[in-house]
Amino acid sequence: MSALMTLTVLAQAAAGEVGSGRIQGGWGYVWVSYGITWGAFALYSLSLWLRRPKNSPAGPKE
Amino acid sequence: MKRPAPIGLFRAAFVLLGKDLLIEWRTRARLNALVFFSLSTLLLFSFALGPDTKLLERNAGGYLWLAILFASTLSMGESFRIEYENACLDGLRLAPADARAIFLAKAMGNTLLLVALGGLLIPVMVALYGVKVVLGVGPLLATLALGCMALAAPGTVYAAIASNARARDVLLPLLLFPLIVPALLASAKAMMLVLQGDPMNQLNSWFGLLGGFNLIYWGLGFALFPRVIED
Amino acid sequence: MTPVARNRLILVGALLVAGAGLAVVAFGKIGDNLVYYWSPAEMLGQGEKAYGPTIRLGGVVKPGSIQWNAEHTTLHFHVATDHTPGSASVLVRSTEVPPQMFRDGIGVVVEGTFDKSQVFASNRLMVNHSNEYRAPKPGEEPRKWQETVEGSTTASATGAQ
Amino acid sequence: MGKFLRMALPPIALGLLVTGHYIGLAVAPPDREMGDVQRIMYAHVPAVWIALMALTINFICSVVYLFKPSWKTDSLAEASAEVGLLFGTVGVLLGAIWGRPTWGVYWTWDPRLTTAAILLVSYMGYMALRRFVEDPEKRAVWSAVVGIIAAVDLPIIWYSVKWWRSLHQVQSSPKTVDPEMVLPLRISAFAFLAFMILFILHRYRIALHERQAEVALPDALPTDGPQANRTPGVV
Repeated sequence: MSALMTLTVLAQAAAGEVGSGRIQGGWGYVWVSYGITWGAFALYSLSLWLRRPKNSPAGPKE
Repeated sequence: MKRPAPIGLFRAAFVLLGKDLLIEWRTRARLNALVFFSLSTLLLFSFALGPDTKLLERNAGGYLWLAILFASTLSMGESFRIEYENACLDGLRLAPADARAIFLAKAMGNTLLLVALGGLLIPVMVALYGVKVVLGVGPLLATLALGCMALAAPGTVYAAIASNARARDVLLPLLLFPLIVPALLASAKAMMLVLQGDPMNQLNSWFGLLGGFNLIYWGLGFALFPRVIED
Repeated sequence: MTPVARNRLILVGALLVAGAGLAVVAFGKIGDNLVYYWSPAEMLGQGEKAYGPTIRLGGVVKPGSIQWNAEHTTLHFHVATDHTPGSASVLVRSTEVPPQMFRDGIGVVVEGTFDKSQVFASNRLMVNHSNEYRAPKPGEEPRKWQETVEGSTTASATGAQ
Repeated sequence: MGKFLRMALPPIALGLLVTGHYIGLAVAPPDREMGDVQRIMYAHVPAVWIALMALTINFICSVVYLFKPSWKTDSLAEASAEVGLLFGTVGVLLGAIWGRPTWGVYWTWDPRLTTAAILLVSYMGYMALRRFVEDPEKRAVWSAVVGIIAAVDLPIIWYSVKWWRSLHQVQSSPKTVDPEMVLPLRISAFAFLAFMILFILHRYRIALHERQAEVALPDALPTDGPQANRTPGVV
């Protein structure tokens, strides 16, 4: 969610540049990208952990 | 008692197609509903976009295919719903006919219905949006037939699945729409070229693409359909 | 032929048909004609038929042709078919802000319309990057590359920061 | 084996990811033309590779299931589709972000991007189908059919940049990428691969467990929960 907000902020910033130069690359784009990646991995791990088989004989680990 | 010889695949398919067309002809309920539904879709496009005639004219091909697509989800779901009622599908499967014959019959029936629908819609569209058929009737009908075939084959497989599942009205578009995007794109582009002229000589390439997708869809549907309706 | 063998044969035949379809999509020479963008030579070759409809034009920016007016936010440049000096080119008037990599000689795709005045009016400009990724050569400083490219751009780019 | 994988894989995957992304973000040089933005490559490219790989696994499972039905194959198909969808979504999002500073647009309908979008919605439909069908056997057969049909898009995505003139560049090879950039890309790819195996493994266990709960006979279960009064085989 926060990644999404950062993205909208970025989009607005980019839109504000119209007429005042070029679209600039930079670390902002990189951090948003890596944030999305790591966040997706973390959230998916969390969802797997929440959905873990409950009463399995293998035991509720991880 | 002599066991009846299994009838050939294509004969069985045509017998079943005849049965479906007869039902359709006797009631004409489905086609009537579809025509009114897609006519109102076409009208809604022109209302939603406002009075910009130029815009309507330029995008007419796309709107026509969207109207046909929306109508097709209704019609294909219905084509299996009538079979599931009173367990008619079980009867069909017990008959000495191949499940693949059912696929061919249903897919051909749906194609014919959609082509008929398109044939009724095009004159209305010509009047409503003010378009001209620049390339003539031949390419127009070819586009219509190829596009409807590409919609009908995957639609038949997915309708057989969806009409037996929970939330079937949501499921069919959900499965079908992404799959037929390439075919829809090709049909819409080809239709626009037919309506507006073909400056870059692209029509045959779009036909080739449509033909390729038709081969994929019909081949896969034909091979996989027996597994879909088995128990 | 037993029914099982016959069914297998039909199955194989159907899958072959599907495979043939994929082959048609892949190798049917469709890609040569249904392109995402046209080159200037192809577009000019169509003559008057290219006037009017929205098309995408792709090529390389002709070296030395960029005219960038930051105050009026218009950008003029020539798109050439390829890097050879004499290749066909089209004058493009763009209202879009170019991305940072936009410079002489780079691949671009512009979306817009062409008309009798032989100017391609574009409202969408995309830079086509190659699949090459290289470290900067000694002495190159990619983070400050803008300053080395073009005077008028530099002023506006640094001014925006 | 399974136990070893479960114990050893998380630290391996995490270690590879940290190494690969550290080298990619801090050690590798920026690109001559794109500058630092090019570093998105070390997440975008592996994500898409792994997504295609996971969905290929899904395709194989779908085919195998139709010839030889088994709950294990079905569970693996479900797991790989979900994980493939996750990686694919990440890959497409990152591609859009990368596209803004390099191409100038977040999105355009070029062949590569169009087919990638089709891929995502196709497998969303696949996952929805799995959720909407209650009879486990029908669900398995139908989703295998849908999985096979949806997989037609996979080769089209991969070759779209070669078959059609596209804005997206064609696949890079070690020849077109600086060696200093190949190293973090490789490590990240293996990290993503390890994560894929990890995710699929755990998702597979969940799916298999669900299947077993669904198809178990009522009297084989402890009498808790609603499964006990569910009649198997009734649609």
